[in-house]
Amino acid sequence: MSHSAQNIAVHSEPETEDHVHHGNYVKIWAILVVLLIISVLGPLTGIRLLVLFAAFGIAVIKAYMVAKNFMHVNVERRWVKYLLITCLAFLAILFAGVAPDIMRHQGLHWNNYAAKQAIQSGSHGDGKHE
Amino acid sequence: MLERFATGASTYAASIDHLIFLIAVLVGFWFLVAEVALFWLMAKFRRRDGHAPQYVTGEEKHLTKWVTIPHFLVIACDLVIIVPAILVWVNVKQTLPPAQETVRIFSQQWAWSFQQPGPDGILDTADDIRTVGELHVKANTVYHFELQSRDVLHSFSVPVFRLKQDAVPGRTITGWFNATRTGTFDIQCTQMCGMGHGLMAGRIIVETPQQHAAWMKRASSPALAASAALPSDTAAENTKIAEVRR
Amino acid sequence: MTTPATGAHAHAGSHGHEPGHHEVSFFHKYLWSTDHKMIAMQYLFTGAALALIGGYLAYVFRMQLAFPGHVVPGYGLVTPNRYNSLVTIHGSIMIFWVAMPVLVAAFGNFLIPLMIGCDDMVFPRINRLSYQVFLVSAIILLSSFLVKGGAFGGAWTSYPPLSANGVYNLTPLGSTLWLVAVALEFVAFLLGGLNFIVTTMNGRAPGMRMWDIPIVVWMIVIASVLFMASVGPLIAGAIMLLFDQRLGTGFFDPGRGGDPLLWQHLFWFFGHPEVYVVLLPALGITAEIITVFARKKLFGYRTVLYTTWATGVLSFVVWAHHQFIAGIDPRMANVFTITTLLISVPITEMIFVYIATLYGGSIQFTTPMLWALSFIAEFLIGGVTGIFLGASGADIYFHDTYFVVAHFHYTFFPSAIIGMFAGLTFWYPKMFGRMLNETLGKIHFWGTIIAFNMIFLPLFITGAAGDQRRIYNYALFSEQTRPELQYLRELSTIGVMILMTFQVFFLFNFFWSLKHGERASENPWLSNTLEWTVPSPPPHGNFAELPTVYRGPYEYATPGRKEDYWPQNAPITPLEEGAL
Amino acid sequence: MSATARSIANLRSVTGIPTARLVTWWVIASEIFIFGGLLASYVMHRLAHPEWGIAASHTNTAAGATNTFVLLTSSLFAVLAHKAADAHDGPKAAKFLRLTALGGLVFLTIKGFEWTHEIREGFVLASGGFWSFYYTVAGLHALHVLAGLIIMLVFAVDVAKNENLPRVQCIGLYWHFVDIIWIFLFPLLYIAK
Repeated sequence: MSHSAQNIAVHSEPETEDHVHHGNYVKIWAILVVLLIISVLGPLTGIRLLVLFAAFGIAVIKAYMVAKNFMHVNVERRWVKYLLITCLAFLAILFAGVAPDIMRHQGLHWNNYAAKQAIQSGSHGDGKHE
Repeated sequence: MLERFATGASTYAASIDHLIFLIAVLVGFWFLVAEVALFWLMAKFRRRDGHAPQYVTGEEKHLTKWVTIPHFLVIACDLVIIVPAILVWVNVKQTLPPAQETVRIFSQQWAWSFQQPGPDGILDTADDIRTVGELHVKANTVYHFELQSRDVLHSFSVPVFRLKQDAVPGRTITGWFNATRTGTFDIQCTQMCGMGHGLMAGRIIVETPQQHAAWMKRASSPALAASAALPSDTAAENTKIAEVRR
Repeated sequence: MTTPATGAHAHAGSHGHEPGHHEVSFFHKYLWSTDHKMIAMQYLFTGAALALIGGYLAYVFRMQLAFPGHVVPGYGLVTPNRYNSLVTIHGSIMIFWVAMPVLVAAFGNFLIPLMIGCDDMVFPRINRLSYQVFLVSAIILLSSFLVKGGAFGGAWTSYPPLSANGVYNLTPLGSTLWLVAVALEFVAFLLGGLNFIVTTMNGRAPGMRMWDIPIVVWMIVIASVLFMASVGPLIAGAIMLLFDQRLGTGFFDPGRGGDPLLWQHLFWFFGHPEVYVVLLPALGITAEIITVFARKKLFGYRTVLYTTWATGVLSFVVWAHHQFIAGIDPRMANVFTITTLLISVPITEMIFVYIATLYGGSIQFTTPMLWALSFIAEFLIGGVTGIFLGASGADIYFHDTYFVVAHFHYTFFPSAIIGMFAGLTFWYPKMFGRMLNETLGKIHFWGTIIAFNMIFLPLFITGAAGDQRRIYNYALFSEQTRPELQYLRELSTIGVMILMTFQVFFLFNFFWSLKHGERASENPWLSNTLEWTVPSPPPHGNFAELPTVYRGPYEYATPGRKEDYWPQNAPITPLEEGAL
Repeated sequence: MSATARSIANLRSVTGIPTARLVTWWVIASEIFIFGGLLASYVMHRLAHPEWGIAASHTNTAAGATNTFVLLTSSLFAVLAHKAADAHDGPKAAKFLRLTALGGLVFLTIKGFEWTHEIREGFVLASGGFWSFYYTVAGLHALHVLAGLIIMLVFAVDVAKNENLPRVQCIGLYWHFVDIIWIFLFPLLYIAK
């Protein structure tokens, strides 16, 4: 980045540049659909670890594939990637700060009896609070 | 220092006051340094004939030290504050000394009510003493309180004890205090709780063991129990307000 | 900046917006304009009008506190419910409808395109939409005073279950209107903020590197980023609270599987960065002013930027210090005490840099400079008292007392009000083409500063004496009815009246100077940044010829030059090349 | 915004990313926080309340899976539209855009049937914690789908005439983002039981 005056940074036609390389999108789509089928079938096995992976592990993989191949994050300017990662990091901070109070129903010198009652009464209903 | 503005009447009041004093000294020092530097520079470098401004980028080594050295000193001062602040916090909020007495505190729009064991010393029995707006406790006794709310958020605050804890509906929050001074003190609600927030006052009456025993005798005798449980002036006013709720 | 030249200069004139700048109707010129300067004025005047309303509310409840139970002249009797509405709407207005529109939106809109050397925002029409949404939100908020039950009175933090249930707050309509207004205001500032961020990233003049952007632009952009990142969870929370109020869900109702603490976390995850959203633009304005009037380069441009970023990031990990005693797990308080005290490090460093900038300067005490210096002096009080509240052990006592009130007014008043006056008096010549009267300006300055301290210094003491917040009458609290505390409350109220009286000087000065002030030249303060290279006020499209930037914004008193300033767009002449 | 009304600022590109795409990324970033806040709140409650699993068992996994498939496919169309736009084939890009919008429409239709069924069974917004989150999260997402498909149909008009082709990529980015949100909503709302 020089300070020379000749550098007029104006795009007349932004559309004429920065094309990405277009890969085989149908192939990506096919993989995504296969992953979807696995994520639906996985839970039918009933193995808890497998269910969790099928549900959330595959979601992460799918999201990664869409971001990488369809949104072209991999060939976008690098800071876009950093921006997205920063967003997720801040959300992780939010989660870490809030979860100790919300995700647990008992802590040091406090007891969330209302939530415990809700679990009690909800466990033998159909999940509906009347 | 705080004692000048508000009496301290619990075992941990002094430690909180000392912490506040420590912070006041440290931040007061930095405040003075900064203000003196500011006003001194303002006076020294005011526009005068024949004094041209200097070209200083702020990246010269011999000048940046004027910012970096205070910077590290501020970190040091932060540590000096963090450690006692946490120690006080751990003492007041995180550790519960073994209870000698336990009371239950209920908050609701807009009154405090209290439940404490009667002569049998056990909570949740028939002789429990329930009061509204007034809490009678013994001095020099470790009390645990179990704080609950029946509707919205409230905050149980006794300024002389340096005690403050929000009441959250759906939760029981346990804390402690140990009064060191007899007398009648204010209980405030310090969390916005609706129209009568400014009326949600209570009294905490710290008594000697003898006085307390006398009170308990009066309060738990069947004839007087009813009158003891009667709302005090405050609570009566609150009831009035509750009636005008639209 | 590697893109090819495409002859933008030739297009500069013809690329303007609507053809025919002359025959523009009043409606299109003042209300439907896409010109960033006009939108800035709209934000400025709306924010100033709301500041007067917020000030009036403050007058009413301060009168009630000084003379409880008496009829307040100009209002009437203050009932408990009305008192709650007054403090709630005062807080909401001052933060969301005064500090943000004036500091972020008005100055952001006016300064960013001018300072980075382009003709307008990247999305002028989204910019216009931003103001319109903002205006609607302000109208909705004010209309809540007129509905049945009155305006919302559950504090600006709007904690559920109080805010979620009309049975508890007794203002079922007011609370929903408040929530909708706040949510719309968030949308307005998201739209505006996106414009600020993208304009600054993409629309800079050729030659303007990251390190050549004036600090105030940086600060407004960083504030926009902080706002964008912090407000999302609260928008989600606002939707949940709205459903709780109107559609019978129980997100925050403990009786139905919800949790009231969740709102507090979502609110303060936004609420703390919001403090910096308001503070940073004021710090930026101060940086511009002290460099101009001390004729000094900023003492470490990069230091200021790094500390700003550090503050911004840290502001996301400190929010629970507002909740130390709110029922969160006490162990979490230790974490937040440490982070909170650490955030003081970059902020103090920034203030030190500002003070050090004066070193070796040649300081002119013009009105804007007085405002800028008083910002530093007063903000220091707000900063140091924050340490008491960030230290968990001390916060047990100070939480929700008037100490807190005094503390955050010592941060918000310098940011929003002093910062606003600093910016207004400094850029007034550029905005309106006339100079303000210096004498009136100084009378206004001293009156405001003295009155401001008179209002809030006593409140530190009443707070330390145990006065809790949001109480309309202390009669029932025997420890707070001590006469000396009442004297202090009255002193504070008298301060409010003096403060409001002195604003008359400003209003007169402002409107009188519009017509009769001395005509301003292009660059009355001999400043370096690009907005001073165009006529005052700048024409539609700003620059007759778009500038090219050759250097940073703070090259004052450069050795070897005749003038003691060096505009960012001045090319280096061969003569100078030899001298330097 | 027609090309003539663009500000010069809009035509500059100091970062090297065209302004429209740059702002799309920032919009996505702010949306991440809105959905993130909501989903974080949901996950916290969901993990702590086993009884919500009982409620979740009433959701229709088949409908959710079909909708995932529909959105994935429409994402494919969106990226194919981008490819066509890069090849300056406006009509083809417009065709793919409309197919994408059709995918959104199918998604909303399925969602409509699904919700009608659930509401008939008595599971409404106020039927308890899970259902409140279920309708709020999915409803907010559905609003994004609706907004996306309307914008896409509007853009398609210009694009068919070979005008404003870069917009195809921007609306595509947004659409993929909405797709990614659903990719997470599907297991969170339907599979975890």
